[in-house]
Amino acid sequence: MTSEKVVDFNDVVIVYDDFPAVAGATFCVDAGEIILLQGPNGAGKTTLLRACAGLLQIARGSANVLGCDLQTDRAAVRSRVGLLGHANGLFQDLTVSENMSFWSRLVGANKIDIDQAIDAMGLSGRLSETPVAKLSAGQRRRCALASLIVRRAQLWLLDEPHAGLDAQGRDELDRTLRAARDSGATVIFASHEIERAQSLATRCLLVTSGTVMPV
Amino acid sequence: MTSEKVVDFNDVVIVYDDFPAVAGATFCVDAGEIILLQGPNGAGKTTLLRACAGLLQIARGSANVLGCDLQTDRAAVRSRVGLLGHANGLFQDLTVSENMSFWSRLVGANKIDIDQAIDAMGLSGRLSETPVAKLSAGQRRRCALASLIVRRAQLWLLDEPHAGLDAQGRDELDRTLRAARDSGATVIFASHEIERAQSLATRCLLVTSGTVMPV
Amino acid sequence: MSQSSRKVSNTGTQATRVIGVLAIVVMIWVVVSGLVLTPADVVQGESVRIMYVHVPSAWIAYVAFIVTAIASAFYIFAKRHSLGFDRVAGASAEVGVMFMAITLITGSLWGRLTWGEFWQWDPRLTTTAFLFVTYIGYLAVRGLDGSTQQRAKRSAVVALLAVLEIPLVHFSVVFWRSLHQGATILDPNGDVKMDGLMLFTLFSGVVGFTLVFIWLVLHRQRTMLLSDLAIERGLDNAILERQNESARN
Amino acid sequence: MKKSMGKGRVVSAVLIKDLRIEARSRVVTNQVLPFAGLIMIMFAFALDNDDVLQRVAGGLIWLATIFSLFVIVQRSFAIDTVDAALDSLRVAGIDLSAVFLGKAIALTLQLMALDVVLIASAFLLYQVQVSAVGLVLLVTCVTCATTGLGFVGTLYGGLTAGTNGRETLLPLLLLPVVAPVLIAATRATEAAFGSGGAATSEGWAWVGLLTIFAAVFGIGGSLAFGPLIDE
Amino acid sequence: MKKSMGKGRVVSAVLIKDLRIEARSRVVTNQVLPFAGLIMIMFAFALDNDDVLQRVAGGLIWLATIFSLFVIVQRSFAIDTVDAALDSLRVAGIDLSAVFLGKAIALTLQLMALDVVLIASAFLLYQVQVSAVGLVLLVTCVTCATTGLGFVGTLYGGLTAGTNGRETLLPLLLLPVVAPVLIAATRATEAAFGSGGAATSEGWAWVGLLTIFAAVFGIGGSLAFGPLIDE
Ligand code: HEM
Ligand SMILES: Nc1ncnc2c1ncn2[C@@H]1O[C@H](COP(=O)(O)OP(=O)(O)OP(=O)(O)O)[C@@H](O)[C@H]1O
Ligand SMILES: Nc1ncnc2c1ncn2[C@@H]1O[C@H](COP(=O)(O)OP(=O)(O)OP(=O)(O)O)[C@@H](O)[C@H]1O
Ligand SMILES: [Mg+2]
Ligand SMILES: [Mg+2]
Repeated sequence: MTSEKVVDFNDVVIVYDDFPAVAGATFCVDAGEIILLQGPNGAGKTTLLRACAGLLQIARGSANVLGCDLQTDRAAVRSRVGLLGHANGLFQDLTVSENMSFWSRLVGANKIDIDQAIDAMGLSGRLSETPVAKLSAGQRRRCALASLIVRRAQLWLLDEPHAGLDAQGRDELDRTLRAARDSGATVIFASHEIERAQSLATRCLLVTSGTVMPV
Repeated sequence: MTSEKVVDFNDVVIVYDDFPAVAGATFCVDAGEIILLQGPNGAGKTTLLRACAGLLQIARGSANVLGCDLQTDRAAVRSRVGLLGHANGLFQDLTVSENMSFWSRLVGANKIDIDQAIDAMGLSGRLSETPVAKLSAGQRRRCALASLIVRRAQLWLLDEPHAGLDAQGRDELDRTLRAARDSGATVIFASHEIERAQSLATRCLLVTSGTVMPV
Repeated sequence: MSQSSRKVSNTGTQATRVIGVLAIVVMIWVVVSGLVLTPADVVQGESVRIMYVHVPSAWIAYVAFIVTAIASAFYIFAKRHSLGFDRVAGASAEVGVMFMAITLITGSLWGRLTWGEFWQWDPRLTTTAFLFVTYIGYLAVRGLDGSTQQRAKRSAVVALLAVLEIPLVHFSVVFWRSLHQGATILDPNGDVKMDGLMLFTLFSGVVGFTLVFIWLVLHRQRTMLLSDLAIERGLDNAILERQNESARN
Repeated sequence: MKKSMGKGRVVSAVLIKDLRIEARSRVVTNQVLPFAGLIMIMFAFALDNDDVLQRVAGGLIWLATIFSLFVIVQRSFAIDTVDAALDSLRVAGIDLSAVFLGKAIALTLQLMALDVVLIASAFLLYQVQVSAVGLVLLVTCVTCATTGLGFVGTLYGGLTAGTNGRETLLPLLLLPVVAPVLIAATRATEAAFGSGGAATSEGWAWVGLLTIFAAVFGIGGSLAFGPLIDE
Repeated sequence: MKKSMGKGRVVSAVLIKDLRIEARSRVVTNQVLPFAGLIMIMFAFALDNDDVLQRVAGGLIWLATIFSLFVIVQRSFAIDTVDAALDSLRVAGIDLSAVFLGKAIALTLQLMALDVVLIASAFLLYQVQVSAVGLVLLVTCVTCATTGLGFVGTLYGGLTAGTNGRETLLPLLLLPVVAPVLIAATRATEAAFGSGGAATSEGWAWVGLLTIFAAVFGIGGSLAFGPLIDE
């Protein structure tokens, strides 16, 4: 029914107040790709990722994600993507396992998946009973990743997922993203760690001053 | 009068609530070094850096920074170090230049230094009149770095300074840290981007589970 | 953005000019009749003449807020969320707030003459003040940043909830024992207790204010359209600027 | 069937989350409650005259409740916005009207707990009296009024949550809307206390108004909340 | 010499920063003020009785002020803690008593602006009267009381800033300390208004108490603030 394209942006403009953070972006992503968005600070990577997640209004152009038009049907997109932004989206007063069970209740994940995700991110044991506010920065990021994993989204959107993770965490993250791809999901992520990111990605897009072009 | 050592930690223990985040750390840093703290998430890097800045209480052991004893005289240390933590320490409702002039007023930096720092971090023009809340994540980090630069501290403490910066920003950061070292300052920073960090550092220390050892 | 090609130089049309002229004529009649022809009241004396402004402005404020609600409903429930409805809603609310302010001002002047106080903690007065504040809040919501569609959606929700306060104001004299005049004209029992010419003047006032209301709303929604177009054009330039920036890199 | 179960699960997850965070952080207990108590005590001092006190008791209780409403609503959405959890909720693809209900119930329960304390202190400090019939009226009034406040607070809280500067609109929007609740609940409470010779039967008319209010904002909120925080 | 110039500069930098952020975010103007206004209006409505209103006017003004104090203090330190700017201040090696003074002055100015509005609304809504002598008393009372509140608010705000969960302690700590201010300022204001037949001269005794309070917390705060947020 829908096109094969997972993301199809055509001359898209996204505006904050009166500043066009994305000024005519055109690109497509096919199913099963792992796309890296690279580009300087303030280029518009975060804005693009949030737009793909259905969180931002498209001012001009046409944008289609997972077969849904972002102009008219952002709600439908949102239920099928998973987003890890710059912020973690965790509740500081709840423990890791409470956060996990909150998010997984909402998306209907089961106990085994949750434990597996907590385990994969190295947060089992003492850490899982620690309030998020008392974790180190990297541990918090791991918790956010764990709650993304249990979503089993069709489209994964990650904003600088490697930042803050240690070497072992990065390896685990790469493994997770590859596994997600293998099970049919599509991944788009932004990163400034070009080497590592390029070896993970199947294709790179360069974002500069609100426009997108292939590298 | 004081020892040549800029930092001299001897079997230092630092406790949160009842958890010893640093459990017997012993290491020294000489003047003019650029030290990399590497190690897994939750190892205690942030805790060590904040301790060096005089922000944390030392539970056991003896710690000496810039000739001041951390057990008795943390206030004296604080006036001579510059710290960039995981958070940026900026006021979200103020613009970049207002933030800069606030911090530089406190430390007595002059207008030229400020403009130079803003320029070096690529925040001049439109961006310098933008409220920090409306910047991208990397631009905010750049602003935090700029306000660290004008401090001209004797000891620079940076917690994952590369995270969030683009390639050009990283180069500029490395240049800045080397220049600081050349002008007599000492630098300690934590990072998970081992390759880049190792090429910058003059010596690496491995932090694991609250202890420190040379790499 | 089909409108952007249309040449727009002013906000008047043939229709607005006719309405404008009619409004002037009717209002002149109201002034003459209200100040000269109608008799003074037995109880209230000359001050009763304030009524010819006070009551119509209150009713037209109601009308304006109801128009806002209806336009908002059209915006929300129509398939194509048309910004035209949103502009009418906003324009009507602005004019309504103005009329409500006139009601409050004339009411308190009148109150000074009859009760000896500008303000009383009376249910009708208090609920009117709340209604006024509610629509100030509505206008503030319209002023929030965000895209025009976001603005429209947010404000439509507020408008649909806010209109529910009107019955509260209208029936407040029934709910609570009030100092304020009970329903004299819109009396549920239907017996109007008023002199014929006074009544005619009052209704002329209503007609005149209605015409003024329509005239203002038509113009206001046109200026809103124009400012939306100006913003679009500013955006065009900003997009070009940003694209050039990217080409330079 | 499946769908409605899903909704119930979301409502309870959100409700439990909000209450658990309150249990941990104790913002309402330690900040709002003492202040509300202070209002009651101060008035007992300022007007130490039983007649006047009994006349103002109802008004004070509801005035204190409405202040607390502002603080609790702000807190309730601060929890979600501080680390962008609200964004995560929005992309979780869940029925946002369930989030609305969950948050509204949590808010209502907190307000109710507060009102119990306030009413108890009115008994202690102001020597108000209540008959059995009055008590039934009182309980119904508290239930309806706090439910209405819970709904309207959550709706407008959602409308103003998030973007910088929007929060400051909250009181402007809430004030005129909650004013009728203040009046109706005060009158019903006065009727329950029999202060100023008000009859209990009069109170029920006010409770009716409160019920209508709660229903309007319950339905309106369930419908509007999603689109509002969704943009 | 050098040292004291430096201190003045820090005080003014902190003061300007706090006021500028308020000017941008308008939290006090749009949130606290309507709230305080509501207290005044609601009471006028609830006790539609001029005698009682004039009797409670003084108390209401100061109750509203103290409530606003809590909100403004919390806001004042939230500005500094949200992105760990307080840590940066601590490592800036500046004289923290200057930070204390800067923040306290900003707080006092905001409270004063608020009180002007509250007193104006008391004139409008409650028909209170004030003589020329009364006005002098009133102005002095507002100045002393808000200064005292500014000092004590900043001191305890600093004590409870930062670490999670500590914020909730603020009202508990502040309530007993500000209670004397509430009473003294209320009595002085009543004397200024001549309500309940209080003589103006009586008011000056209470103002004396307020001055002592301000002095104690001004000095105590300057000395203790540094060590407190410094730990
Ligand atoms: C600030 C003070 C006042 C305010 C805010 C106010 C407000 C209003 C409002 C909102 C209405 C429309 C009522 C409705 O039809 O639902 C109204 C109608 C009216 N007002 Fe006032 N009013 C004020 C003072 C007065 C005074 C002092 C008088 C005369 C003594 C007065 C006489 C009337 C009359 C005769 C009507 C028409 C009532 C009817 O037939 O329904 N008003 N006023
Ligand atoms: N809330 C906002 N209001 C106004 N402008 C904004 C806002 N957020 C971002 N911007 C601007 O939009 C542009 C793009 O921002 P975005 O966050 O998408 O950049 P980015 O590519 O993610 O950068 P980074 O690598 O620093 O994360 C930037 O120039 C920024 O200044
Ligand atoms: N406020 C706190 N309360 C209790 N425990 C804490 C607190 N902050 C950190 N910890 C614990 O102390 C340990 C060290 O934390 P620290 O932040 O120093 O780690 P780190 O080396 O900086 O890690 P990362 O690479 O993730 O930033 C972690 O195990 C963490 O769980
Ligand atoms: Mg970004
Ligand atoms: Mg760390």
